[in-house]
Amino acid sequence: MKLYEYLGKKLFREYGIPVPRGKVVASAEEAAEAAAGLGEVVIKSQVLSGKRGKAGGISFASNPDQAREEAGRILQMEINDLVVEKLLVEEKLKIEQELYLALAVDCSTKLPIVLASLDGGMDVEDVPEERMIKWPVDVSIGLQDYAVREICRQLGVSGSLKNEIISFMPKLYQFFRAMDAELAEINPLAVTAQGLVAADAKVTIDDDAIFRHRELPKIKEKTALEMRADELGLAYVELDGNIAIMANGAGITMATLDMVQHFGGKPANFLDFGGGADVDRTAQALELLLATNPKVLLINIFGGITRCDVVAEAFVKVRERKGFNLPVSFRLVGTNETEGRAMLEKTGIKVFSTMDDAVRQAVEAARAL
Amino acid sequence: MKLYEYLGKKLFREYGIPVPRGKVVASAEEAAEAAAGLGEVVIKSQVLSGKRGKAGGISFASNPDQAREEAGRILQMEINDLVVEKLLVEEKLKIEQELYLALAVDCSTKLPIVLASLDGGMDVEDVPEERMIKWPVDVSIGLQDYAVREICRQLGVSGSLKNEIISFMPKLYQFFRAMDAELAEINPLAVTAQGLVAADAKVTIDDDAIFRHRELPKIKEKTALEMRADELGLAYVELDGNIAIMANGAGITMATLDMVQHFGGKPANFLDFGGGADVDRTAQALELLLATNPKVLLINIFGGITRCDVVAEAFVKVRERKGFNLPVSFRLVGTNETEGRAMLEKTGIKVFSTMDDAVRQAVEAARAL
Amino acid sequence: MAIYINKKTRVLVQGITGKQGSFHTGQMLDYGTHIVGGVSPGKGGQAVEGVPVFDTVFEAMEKEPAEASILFIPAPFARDAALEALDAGIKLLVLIPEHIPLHDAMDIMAFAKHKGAVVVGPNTFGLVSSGYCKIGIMPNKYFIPGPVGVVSRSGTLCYEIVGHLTVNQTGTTTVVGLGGDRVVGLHFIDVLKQFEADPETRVIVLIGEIGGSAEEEAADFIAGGISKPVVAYLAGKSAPPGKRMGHAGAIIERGKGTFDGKVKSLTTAGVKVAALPGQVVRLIQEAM
Amino acid sequence: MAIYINKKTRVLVQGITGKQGSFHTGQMLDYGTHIVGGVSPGKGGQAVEGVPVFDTVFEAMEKEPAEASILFIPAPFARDAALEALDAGIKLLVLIPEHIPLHDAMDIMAFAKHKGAVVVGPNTFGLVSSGYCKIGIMPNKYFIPGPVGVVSRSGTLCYEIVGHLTVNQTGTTTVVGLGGDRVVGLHFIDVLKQFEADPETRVIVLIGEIGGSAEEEAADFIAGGISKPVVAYLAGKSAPPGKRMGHAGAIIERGKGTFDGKVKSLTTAGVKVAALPGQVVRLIQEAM
Repeated sequence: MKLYEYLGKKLFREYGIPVPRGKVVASAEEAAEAAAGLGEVVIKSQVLSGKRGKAGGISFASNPDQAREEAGRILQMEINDLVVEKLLVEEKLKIEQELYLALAVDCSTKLPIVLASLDGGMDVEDVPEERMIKWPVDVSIGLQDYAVREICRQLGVSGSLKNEIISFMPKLYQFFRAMDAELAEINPLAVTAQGLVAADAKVTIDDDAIFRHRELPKIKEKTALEMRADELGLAYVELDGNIAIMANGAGITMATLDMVQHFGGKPANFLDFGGGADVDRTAQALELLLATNPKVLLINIFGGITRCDVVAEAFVKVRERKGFNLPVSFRLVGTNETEGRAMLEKTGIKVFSTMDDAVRQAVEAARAL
Repeated sequence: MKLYEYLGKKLFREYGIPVPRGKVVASAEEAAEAAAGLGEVVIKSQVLSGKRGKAGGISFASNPDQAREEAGRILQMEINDLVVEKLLVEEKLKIEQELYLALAVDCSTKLPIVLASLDGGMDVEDVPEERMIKWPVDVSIGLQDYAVREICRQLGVSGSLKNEIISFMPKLYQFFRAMDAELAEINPLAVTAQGLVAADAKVTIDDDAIFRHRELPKIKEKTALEMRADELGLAYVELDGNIAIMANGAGITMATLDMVQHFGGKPANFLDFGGGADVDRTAQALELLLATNPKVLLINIFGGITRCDVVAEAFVKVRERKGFNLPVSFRLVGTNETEGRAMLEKTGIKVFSTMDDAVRQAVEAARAL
Repeated sequence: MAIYINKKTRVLVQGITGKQGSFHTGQMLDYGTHIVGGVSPGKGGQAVEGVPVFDTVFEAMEKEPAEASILFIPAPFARDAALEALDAGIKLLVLIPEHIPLHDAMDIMAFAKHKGAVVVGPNTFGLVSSGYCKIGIMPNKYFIPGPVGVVSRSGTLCYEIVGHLTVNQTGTTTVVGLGGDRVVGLHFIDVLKQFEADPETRVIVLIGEIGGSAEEEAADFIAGGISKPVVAYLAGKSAPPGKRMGHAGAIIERGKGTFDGKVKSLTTAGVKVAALPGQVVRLIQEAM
Repeated sequence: MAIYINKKTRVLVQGITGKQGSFHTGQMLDYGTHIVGGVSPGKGGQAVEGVPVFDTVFEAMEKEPAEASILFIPAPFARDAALEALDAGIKLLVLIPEHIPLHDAMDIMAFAKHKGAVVVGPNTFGLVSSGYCKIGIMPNKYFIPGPVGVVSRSGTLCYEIVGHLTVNQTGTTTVVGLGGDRVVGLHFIDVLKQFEADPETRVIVLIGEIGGSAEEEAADFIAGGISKPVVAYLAGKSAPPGKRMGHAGAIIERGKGTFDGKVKSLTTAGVKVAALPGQVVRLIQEAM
C-alpha cells in the first residue's frame, strides 16, 4: 500500500525523522490559512504518482493570496489520471544540497538495502549506477553507525554532514523495519542550515503486513473491481482487451494471457483464483469477471489441489443464476477431470484438454465478433 | 549495580511487567497511610541483601495500625549489617502458585539465558538442577514465542498459564536487554486470578553500561573507601587483615593476596591499580591504601606497560608528603626497573626482585608487630 | 541420486492438524514421503494419518529427529514457526504459505543463513525427488522419475509443463518450486548448481517470470558454470508494467524485471527459450 | 607452526591514532608483527609509525587486506568498531578494552559466530606467537620461542609466570590471554584444542582464577581430549565470596566459581596445580 506524502511524513515525524513544517488541506481557502503561518510555501498535490512536479502538481507561493490561487488551480487537476483531493502546504526549505536516500528490500541478498546518492532531487532512474551507493543491512544487527560511516565514505561525504547522516539514517532504518515498509524513499533529502530534512516521503507498506498496522488508513489506489477482488482475496488486474481470463495459479494465468496475445487476441484482465478454491469462491471469481462485460470468456484449469468438478459446478451455478450467453472457451484437466467435464458437456459447453486449443478458440471467437 | 526491589519494580512497570500495587515509605506513619488504600499488605525492608524474610525484614499487616507497628519495628532493624532506610508497602497478593523466572548472562554460551522453574518462592540455590529449565537466547532474533512455548513444555505448563507466560516472558527479556541488566530475577513470580505478577524484583545493572542509563539513581552498596576507589577507577576490595597490598593487574594482585595467606599473613585489601598508570594515579592509589591505616605495606610490581620509575616516583612523593613510617615490602621488576630501584634505594627502601621474597618479608614484618 | 532430498529424508509437518496440513500429509505419505512427525502447539499426543503430533518442534526433534520440515501455518504466525524449526535444527525448510510479510521473510532467511539451513519458498509448491520423496503440495501423478531437472517460480505453470513431459514419457529427477514471493530462500542459481552436480540430471528446465532479477542472475551463472543444456519458459510477456501479476514478485518496477530483458539474458547465455509452454518438450528432446 | 597467528598474519590496528593505539603499534612493529594498516574515523590519510591510517575498516580491507585486527577504542564505542571489523571480514579480532558493557560483548560474540570469526578478549593483553607475531600489549622481552603453550585469564600474572620461564631458558609457542571479563570470545577449551593439535607445543600452562566455570569446563575437556601434560596456576584462593577481584569475571557467586572447586576439577583431570606462581617452572620441567 502506497502512502500519500503527507501520511509518510506524519509517520516519519513519529520516528524522529525531521520533515518540513506544514499542513494538509482540501481547499484553496485552507491553503491560504495554512500559508499564513509559514511564510514562503510549497504546495504539493497529494496523489500516489511520481513526477508530480513535471505534471504541474507542485507549486510555490510567497503569500497567502498566492497560495490560495495556486491551491485552487492544483485542486482542479488530474495527475496521471488521478484526481487531486488534498494538498500539502509546507514551509519552503532553504536547501543547500539535495541528497537521495532510500531503504528498500533487496531480493538478491534477501536483506533490507540502503540506497544513497549525492544526486538527490532528480529521477532515481536517471542516477548513474556508480553514483548510487547500495548497502545491504544484516538484520541480525541492524544498521550500525560503522555502516553509515562507510556509506558516507563511499559517497565522499565527511565532516558535519557525515555526522548528520550518521544520526539520520538509523532512524529511517528503524522506521522501515517497524512499519513493514517495502520502500521508504526520501528524494530529495534536503541539507539545510537546520540540518537534514525529508523534503519528500515516498513510502510503500507491505500489504501482507497491514494486519500489524491497523492504525493506518486504507488507501485506495485501485479500481473498484480490483478493490472487490482484494476483498475476495483474488489476484486481479484490469487490462484493456476483450477476452476475460481466469486460471488457477499466477504463473499459468500469466502464461494464458501471453498465449492469448501470441495468437493475436487481447486479454481483458488477469484473474488468478488460486489453488484449492471451493465452489463459492470460484463462483465469486467468475461473477467478478462477468461484471466487466467481457466479449469472450476463457477459463484455463490445470487441477492439482483445485478440483475440476468444483470449478465446473461453480460455472454451471453462475450460468444458471446470471443466464450469461457469451462464447466460452473452457480448458479443464487434472483432479476429478471426468466429473467436471461431464457436468459441463451436459450444459453444452465444449471442454478442451490443452491450453493451446482453448486459447486458439477464444481468440477466434473474439475475432468473429 | 544492584537495584532496590522498589526501583526494580518501578522499571518493570515501565516495561509492561505487572507488579503489585504499592508505595515506598520511610516512616511508620507513611506506612500506615500507604496501607490505608491497599487492604491487607506486605511490608518489605528495602535492603540490597537476599534472605530478608529469614532475617525478619518482611512482615504482613491487615490494617493501617498493624502496618504502622510492623513498619516501625522493621525500620529499626539491621539486616546483614545493612540499615533499613526504606520500606515497600504493597497489596498482599492472593497467590495460587509461585514460579521462578530470571534472565541472566551465561558465560559459557555468551548469551542471555532464561532460568525458569515451578519451584518459586524458595532460595534459588535450593532448587534441584533438573527442575531449573535453562534456555540460552540467540540475541540475533531475541526471545521468540516458540522458545517460550518450548520452555513451558519443559516445565510441564500448558493451557492458560502457558499463554500468560508467553506474553510475560518476552517483556522481561526486553527489559533485560534494554536496561543492560546482568540479572533480572523474579522470585516468586506469582500466579494470581488477575494473571502473573512479579512479587519480587532482583535486578543488577551492568556497571560498565551505567553510562547508557543516566536516569538511574546511584546506589551505594560499598564502603566509603570502595566508593572512593571507584571514583579513581581503581579495583579495590576491603578485607580484614593488616597487610595492605597494591599490585598492577587483577590476577597478580589476587596471587599476591594468596601468597600472603600462604605464608601465614592476612591481607588488608585487594588493590589493583591497573596497567600503565601515571605518577598521579599511582600516588592516589597509594594514598587510598594509607588511609586504611595498615600495619605493613606490600607493593608488587611486574612492569609491562606499567613503568617501574613511575611507581617509584609516586611512592617517594607520597612518602615525602605524608611522612608515613610503616614497614614497606617492595617488589619491582620490568620496564625501567633500574631507574625505579635507584630512586627507592636512595630513600632507604629495600627492593626485592621476586614476589616470594617480598611477600615473605611483609608477612614477617606483620608478625613482628 | 536426487538433490536436496531423497527417500530417506525424515520430514516433519508443522501445522499438521489444520485442513491443509492434514490433507497434504496424506498426499505426501501416498507419494512415499517419510513423514516422521507433525507439530501443532497444544495438540501433542494426537495423531494425523498415523503420524504422531507434538507440541513443539524441539519435542518432535527429541523423539523423531528430522532433517526437513514443511510448514502449513497461517502467514501471520509463519515467522515464529519457521524460526522454531531452524533453531531446533531443521536443515531444509519448505514454506508453503502465501502472504508472509516481507520483513518476516527477511528475518527467516537471515536466521537460516546463520543456521546453515536451506529454505524453499515461501509461496511455493515445495520440491519433489520424483518417485521417492515429495515435500510439497503438487499433484502426485505428474511427478515420475526421469532425466529432467526442473526449477520454477510458479506452481500450476510448472505442473502444466511437467504434465506435458509426463504425457511424452519424459520424467524428472527433482522439481523445485522457488516460490512466487519477492524474498525467497532458494534462487535459480542455487538449484542450477545442484543440477549441474547431479549425475542423473541430463537437461534442466527453468520456468521463470517477469519481476526481479533472478532470471538475469541465472543467465550469468549458466554462461559461466552450467555445462548441461537448459531450456526455459518465461511467463508475463503481455503483462503491463507496475502491476503485480498474482505473485508478489511478478511485477515490472522502474523498468526492471521485464520479459524482454530476461529472454535476452537467457538467450545470450545459450538457453533455449520456448515461446509457448507446450514447446518445452520439443526443446528438451532436441537438447538430449 | 603457531596457533591462530603467525609471522605472515596481516594485522590492522583500530584506534591507531590514540595514545594507547599508537604506542602499541610501535611495540608490535618492534616485535615483528606485520601491521598493514590502522583505522581511525576522520583521520584517513595520516600515518602512525609509518603505518597508513584509513577512515573505515572497509577502506582498509580494500587497500590493505588483513586477517586480524586489534582494537584500542574506548569501551562505549568498542561494540560498533568490533562489529565493523567482523562485517568487513576480519577473522581474528583482539579486544583490548576493559569495561565493554556485557550486552555489547554478547552482541559482538554472536555476530562473530555468525561470521565465523575468532574473538580474543575483551579485557585481554592479546596473544603472541612467540618470536614471530604479537597482537597485544604484553612486554616484548619475555616472549621468546620455546615448547610451552600458555593460556591465561589474566595479564600481569601471566607475564610473571612467563617471566619465570624465560629466566629458566624456557620459551613459549603461543601465549593467549582470554581476558578478565565474564563474556569473552575464546575459552580455555578452544585454546587447549589448538595446543593439542600444534606439534611444537609440548606442555601446556593454564593460568586461571576464581569465578565462572571456565576452569571446570577445561578440566572436563582435558580429561577427555588432551594428551599433553597440563600445568595450572589459579589465583584467588584467599578471595572472599561475592566480591569482584578486579576482573569482572573474578567473583564467587552463589557458591559457584570457588578456588577449591576448580583445583579439584583440574587435579582430577590429571593437571598439576602449582600452589605458588614460582612453582610452575618446576612442574613444567617435571612434565617434559
